[in-house]
Amino acid sequence: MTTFLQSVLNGFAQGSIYALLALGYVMIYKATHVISFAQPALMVCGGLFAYHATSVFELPFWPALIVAIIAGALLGMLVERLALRPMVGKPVFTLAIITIGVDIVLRIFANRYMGPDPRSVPYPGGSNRLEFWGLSISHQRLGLIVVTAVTVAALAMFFRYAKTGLAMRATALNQETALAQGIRVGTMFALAWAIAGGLAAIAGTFVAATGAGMEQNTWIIALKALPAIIIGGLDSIPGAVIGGLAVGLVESITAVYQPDVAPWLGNNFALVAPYALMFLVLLVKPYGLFGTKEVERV
Amino acid sequence: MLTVKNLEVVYNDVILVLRGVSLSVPEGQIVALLGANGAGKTTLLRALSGLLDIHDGEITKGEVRLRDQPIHTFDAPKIVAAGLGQVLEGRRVFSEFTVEENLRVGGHTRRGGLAEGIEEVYELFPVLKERRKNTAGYLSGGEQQMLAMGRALVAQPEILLLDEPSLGLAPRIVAQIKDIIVQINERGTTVLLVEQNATMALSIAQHGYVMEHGKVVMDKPAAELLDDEDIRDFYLGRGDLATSYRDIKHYKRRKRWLS
Amino acid sequence: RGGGDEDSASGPGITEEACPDAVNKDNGCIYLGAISDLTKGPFAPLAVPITDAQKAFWKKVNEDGGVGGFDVNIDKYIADAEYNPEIHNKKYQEMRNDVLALGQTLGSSQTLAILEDMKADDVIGVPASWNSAWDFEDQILQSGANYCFEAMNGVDWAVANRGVKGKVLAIHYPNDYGGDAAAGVEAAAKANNLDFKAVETATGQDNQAGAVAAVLKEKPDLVYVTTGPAEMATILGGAAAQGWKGTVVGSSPTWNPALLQTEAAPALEAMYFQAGPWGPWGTESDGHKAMRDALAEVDSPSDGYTAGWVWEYPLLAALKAAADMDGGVTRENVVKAAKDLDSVDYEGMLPDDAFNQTGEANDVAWRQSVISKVDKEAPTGVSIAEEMKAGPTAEGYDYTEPCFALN
Amino acid sequence: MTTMLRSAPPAQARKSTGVRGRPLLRTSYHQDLALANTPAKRRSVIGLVIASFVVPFLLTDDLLQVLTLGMISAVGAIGLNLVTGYAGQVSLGHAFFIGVGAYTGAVLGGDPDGAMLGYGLPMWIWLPAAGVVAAVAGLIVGPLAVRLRGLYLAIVTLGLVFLGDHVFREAREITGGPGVGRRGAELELFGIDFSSMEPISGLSRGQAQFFLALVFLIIFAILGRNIARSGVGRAFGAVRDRDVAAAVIGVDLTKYKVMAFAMSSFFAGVTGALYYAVIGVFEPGAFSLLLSIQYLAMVLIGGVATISGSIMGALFIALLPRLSQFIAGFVPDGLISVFQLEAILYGLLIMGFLIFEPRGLFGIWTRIRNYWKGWPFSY
Amino acid sequence: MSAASPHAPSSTVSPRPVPEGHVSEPVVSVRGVELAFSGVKALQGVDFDVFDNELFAVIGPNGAGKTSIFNVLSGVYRPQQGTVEFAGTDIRGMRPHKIANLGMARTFQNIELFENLDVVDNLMLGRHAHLGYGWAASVAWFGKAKRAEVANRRRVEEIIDFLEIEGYRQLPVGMLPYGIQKRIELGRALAMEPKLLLLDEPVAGMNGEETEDMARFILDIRNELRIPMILVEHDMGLVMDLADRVMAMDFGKPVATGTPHEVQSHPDVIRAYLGPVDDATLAEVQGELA
Ligand SMILES: Nc1ncnc2c1ncn2[C@@H]1O[C@H](COP(=O)(O)OP(=O)(O)OP(=O)(O)O)[C@@H](O)[C@H]1O
Ligand SMILES: Nc1ncnc2c1ncn2[C@@H]1O[C@H](COP(=O)(O)OP(=O)(O)OP(=O)(O)O)[C@@H](O)[C@H]1O
Ligand SMILES: CC(C)C[C@H](N)C(=O)O
Ligand SMILES: [Mg+2]
Ligand SMILES: [Mg+2]
Repeated sequence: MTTFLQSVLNGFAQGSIYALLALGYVMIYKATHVISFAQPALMVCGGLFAYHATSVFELPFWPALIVAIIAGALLGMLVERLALRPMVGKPVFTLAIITIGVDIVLRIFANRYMGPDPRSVPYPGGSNRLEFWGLSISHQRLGLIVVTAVTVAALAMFFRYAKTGLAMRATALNQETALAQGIRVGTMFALAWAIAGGLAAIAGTFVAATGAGMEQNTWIIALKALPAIIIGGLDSIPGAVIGGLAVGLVESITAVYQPDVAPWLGNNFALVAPYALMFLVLLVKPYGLFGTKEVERV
Repeated sequence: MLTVKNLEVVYNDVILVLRGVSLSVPEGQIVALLGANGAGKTTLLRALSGLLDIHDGEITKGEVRLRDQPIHTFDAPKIVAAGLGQVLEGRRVFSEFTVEENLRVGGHTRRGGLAEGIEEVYELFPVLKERRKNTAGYLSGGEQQMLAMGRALVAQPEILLLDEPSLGLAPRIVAQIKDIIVQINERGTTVLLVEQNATMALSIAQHGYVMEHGKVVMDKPAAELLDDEDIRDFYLGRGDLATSYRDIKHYKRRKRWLS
Repeated sequence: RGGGDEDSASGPGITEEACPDAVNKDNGCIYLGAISDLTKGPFAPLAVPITDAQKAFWKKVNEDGGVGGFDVNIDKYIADAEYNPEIHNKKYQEMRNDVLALGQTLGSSQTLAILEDMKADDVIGVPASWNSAWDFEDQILQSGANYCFEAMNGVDWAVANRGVKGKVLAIHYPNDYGGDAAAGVEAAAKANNLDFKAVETATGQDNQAGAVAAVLKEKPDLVYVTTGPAEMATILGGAAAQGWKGTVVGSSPTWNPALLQTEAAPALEAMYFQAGPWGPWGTESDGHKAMRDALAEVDSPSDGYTAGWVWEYPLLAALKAAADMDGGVTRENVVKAAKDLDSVDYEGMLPDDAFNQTGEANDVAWRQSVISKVDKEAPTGVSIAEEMKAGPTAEGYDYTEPCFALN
Repeated sequence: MTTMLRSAPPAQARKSTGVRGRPLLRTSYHQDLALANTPAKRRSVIGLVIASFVVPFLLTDDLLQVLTLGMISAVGAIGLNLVTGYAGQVSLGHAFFIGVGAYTGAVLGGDPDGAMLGYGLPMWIWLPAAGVVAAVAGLIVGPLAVRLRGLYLAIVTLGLVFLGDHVFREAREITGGPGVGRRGAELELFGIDFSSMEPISGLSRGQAQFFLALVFLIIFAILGRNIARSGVGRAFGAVRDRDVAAAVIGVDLTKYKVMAFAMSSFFAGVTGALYYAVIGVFEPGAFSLLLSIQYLAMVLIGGVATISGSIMGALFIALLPRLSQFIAGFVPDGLISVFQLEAILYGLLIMGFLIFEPRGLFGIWTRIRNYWKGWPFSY
Repeated sequence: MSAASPHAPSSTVSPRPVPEGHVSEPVVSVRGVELAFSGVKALQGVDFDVFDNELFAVIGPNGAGKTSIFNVLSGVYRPQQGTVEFAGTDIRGMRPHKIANLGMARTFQNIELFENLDVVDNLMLGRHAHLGYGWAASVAWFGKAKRAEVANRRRVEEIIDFLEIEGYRQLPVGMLPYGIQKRIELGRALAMEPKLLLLDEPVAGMNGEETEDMARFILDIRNELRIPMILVEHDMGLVMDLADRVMAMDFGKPVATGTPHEVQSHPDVIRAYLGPVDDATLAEVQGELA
């Protein structure tokens, strides 16, 4: 039982990272109907901003996190302005491929900065742990969970009460109609990318503060948020959070039990278990758990 | 007062669609714009409201002035903010939004009083109130048209461009829309009305323009247009002539004003 | 006919013309290829220093006059194969007509992927790996004990010095590198009456959840890790973070001093030991000193440099021997010369007889390793815990075929 | 419906002899439906074929191999264009189908004495079999496309890549496992060993493989065109543009979506088997998201829903690393390494292309053609 | 309200009375159809028959459920209750392409053409069910596929002539004027050689002249091709002039079915169109119409 609870706890913490990343995807999707494959690069850069802030500016963790969020948001806006804005109105799949180009280019600059060695952001209290009921969790992961909860709450408020939130969604549905309502489409795009960049930076900072830190291959983590957004529904904020946590949980529980329960699934099945979960969810709900159903009428 | 001078519009760098259109919409009036399918009416409206570039279109000549201020260089949001609202052709509601969300988006540029604005729209179109929580995409055609108009009204535009508001509406609703346009106008909104339903448009407009092939070919007070024989022939249909479609011969007629 | 340049005096990879930016303008040029892992593969932190050390090694050789009237160039044909056998093969195909030999072919499985072609082409290669398969291949010039013996020595040492009694877990890549070490661990476990279990794990930090879970579940006394550095730190850090305590011994490529800057540092200091083929960067020997001089500008030392440097000695010996043969330096002569080498002058970095290609593997294969511990003060983060020696398991091992072959 | 023949004269009655001044006048439906239905198209096709036979004698083997692999990829790109460009079902799962084909080919045509499973069957068995097995895999995932649309479908097919990757990693006897890999099928047809280093009747290995790939590309390009210009291709287009309307006029959505996936996967399977037979060694990591994306880039860069665009796109992507290498050669060292520069250029070129020419290479080609068509009357 | 004038009987087709005890079998027969969408009752208790060579019109205010009837007939929606019989088969819940293959064709209220395909391809798609070759023949092309393509292309040319759209053959339909697109949609439906044709607002958004053209095509289809039709239209002049029988609907329910004249003066219909009126106004309007 302790093993199970511990794995749930671990999954929850890891799932928070996925949830933050998933929220970033959802933000961009909500405003542009594009899946941004540049999210991994934004995460890596965010982590490196925090690294730079702690190691060069010698800031403590929390101020460094703020710096990273701001820098990440600016970077997101920059990317939108340079690479995506010229493409307004073009097919979304072309845009998706462009974001892949952005990802490649950004990550190379990041890699250049990193070099082959891992980079790590020190978290206050380092490896201190909180122990209860035979379970244990590091302070760093606890901080992650709290930060995620706060961020999610803030975003949900934004979309519920701010008219900008609605304007953003309207932009995604139909740019021309949105323009005709006086919505500044470009601003909406920039805003979405800024938020996504900031979210990715939070995720990146916490990734860099964990284990072996940030290195050239760490970006792959960001792809795990893809099944998360499908599970939750591409355009749903609660969906992204629940999807992200679900992916984290499935991954950690599968890692513990699958080798004994279903060894025939092979080594490391935990890595693809989120995709299996995604297939299951879609069998029942083609738009994910909370996704908006596309209206089709003739 | 909205004036258009000598406007030329080109799509995709090559397709010349407007060839020097001039017209003016005096303040407080309803002006009707008629023309066959493909004459360029929608294009003209896009040029007015800054929606050309999204269609790869471009103003290559001429100018548009609102209250003597040139606005053809503005982008769409700025034009809306300047008080020019447009109801797009073909309804274009946000299908995935509820009725109410659509109206809220319509009020994007409105400063304060969003709730009242929406309430006013509900008074004009009671059906929308009944359906306020429904997904807009599942409304009937007519309901969607009402929603599109309502959405534009929430922003309280000074000048409202209406692109074929009667399209696909039942006669009763057309009459209702007609009344609403008059009502809006009486409250001080200037209206430029693009219509195929010429009877309806000319019956409420003070002035009318007829476009063909990207040019204004006729420009007369509405009453005169209503009496014009050619206009009756081509835009009003057989109307009161009381002959059956069965008796109309299959021959191609020519528009006299084009020769 | 398609193909590479054929202007060479005596075959592919060797020209009368001087090398680009030659030290000795009058010498001809021998071109060595290097297929490494320079950007995003798991061993890039090691492979970049390895490659730099090898450039420095040959630069020094050239400064000492070159080999038989030729300078040696390892700069022109450098390829990044990302530790991927497919790309490795592709890169080899691209340079196969242009090089005399491979000054570096990084990775066990990667090298196996091109071995047949190398044989067909009479190209010898310096492996950047220590694999028991190389003891049975004449064209691969290996230095130091292979992963298999290294693992036996590591386990023997842990049993003797860390009180390991119950269970040993071998966590390894599912390739020839991981397989070789795991075979050694298994042999040593048997000899020491330990429970043995192997767990395969993929490359990438994000892929280690399964390995961590396995450690927590099996609760072994000893974990022997044969992965890349990042994976090792992730596993150790992750298991320690959830309360596991024990000993970790890693194969030599699992160490990267930069890990001491990460969150995993305290756990590493407490539990990690590295098995290795020779003394680290700071060791006192002529060879080590020559290397440190040649790489004086390096600001963060790494034992990648040490390995890269040591590995080139046998190739230098083979080239020198070929230069003295009829027909001089050609691919065929280099192959022949290498086959007959029974010792190599390592300038004290390894004993001369650590290299011997002339006898049966069981008789001549080198079985001695060193064990290092984490040491924040040492230049490369580790210092020797036990000097070069072969443990009882390795001593007694009947070595008639490679410890491990994938099939 | 016969009463409708009010004014339609039989097509043959319009036969005209004055072709000379009116090159675009077509006098029968047959002509209209022909592959190269304008003289300009005919001329350029002939020109291209001649060029393809001259090129191998001008280039070195390593460059030829790049082109060879590009032509083989083109077969896969045509396949992806069928499902994504023509039928509008965006698939990020192409890498999976390519992988299925590659392993089918490698197992059936692989060395029976090698470390991995291999049956040493001849090419005329393993190549079609690779296509068929991949097509069957396509048949299985096709039904997903019926339920899902747009990005949901795209990500689900992406999931296929990840699950496939897992299976490929774990099926060691077949694939060698990650970081190890295996050899591809033996490239031997009509007793000619296309992978031997020895010259084959005067042709180097590079030249021989080039011609082999060229022949396959021509065959599959024609098959692709046939699908596109027939009722099947039209039905794909209908499903893409308006699926409800398509169903209402009698197009079975399920059938055509599944068919699109199956056909596309057949092309992918053939590509996989052939590509890795030429490459030699391959490992499971090859069939990752990146590969799918490369194919999608080929389709987008080449031009959606065009066969010739797919070919141009594939060649462009195949040449891109070389092009980047070449450009990187002019950039001074230091700021970033050559490898990093190459990768950046790769990303930038893809982006640049899509930003400045969203209609793809095919669009550029059309523009050039239109320019010459109008010459000397256009500016 | 637009002109809804009575008309003189046509010279070509004799007007049909409401068939009682019926002359021939109905082409389509709808009984007790109920359709609801999460609360909204789109159709309730809809009954009607359409007979051979009949032009049956459905009118009603916006949202009355006219398009929903079409969607039920063509299989886009599955009604919760009732039966729909077409060509002697119960088609309720059958998938759209199966129904299409039984011979039902329709046009759409908002044009639903394949906008990236050219006019010929759009019309050829109407012939999809008549092609008669499968994927294998299509891959091979030469032989069966080619012959079928040529033969069907010939039929499509007949339709192009019929609808007078020769000039647009090779253009992608997305670029064409609205009126032409409407015509092409009609052509696509005709290409199916249907046993029943459903027209959803064919003259919406057209001016008088274009409406006349469309009316002429509808009459030609009726007189020359003799295809039974169901017409949904808000243009009362057109409906009252062309239809043999009219069904008026309101709130998903049929309120009156009969000859145009009968339906026109039905109190419920007038209410549906004018909104609640008192009896005096009603009588007045009826008088006006009579
Ligand atoms: N984005 C575009 N690109 C190219 N041509 C266009 C574009 N939009 C419209 N056109 C062309 O411009 C001409 C005028 O179109 P427009 O939509 O302005 O006509 P309209 O008078 O509004 O017709 P309707 O009554 O059908 O709405 C038409 O021939 C049309 O094909
Ligand atoms: N898919 C759907 N989901 C939810 N409600 C729907 C759906 N389709 C139609 N409705 C509802 O059913 C009712 C009837 O719609 P329908 O489109 O049949 O009306 P109509 O008579 O064709 O109107 P119009 O003349 O405006 O086209 C409307 O209230 C509409 O909102
Ligand atoms: C030195 C290391 C990069 C070699 C690698 N671990 C291998 O043998 O596969
Ligand atoms: Mg218009
Ligand atoms: Mg309708």
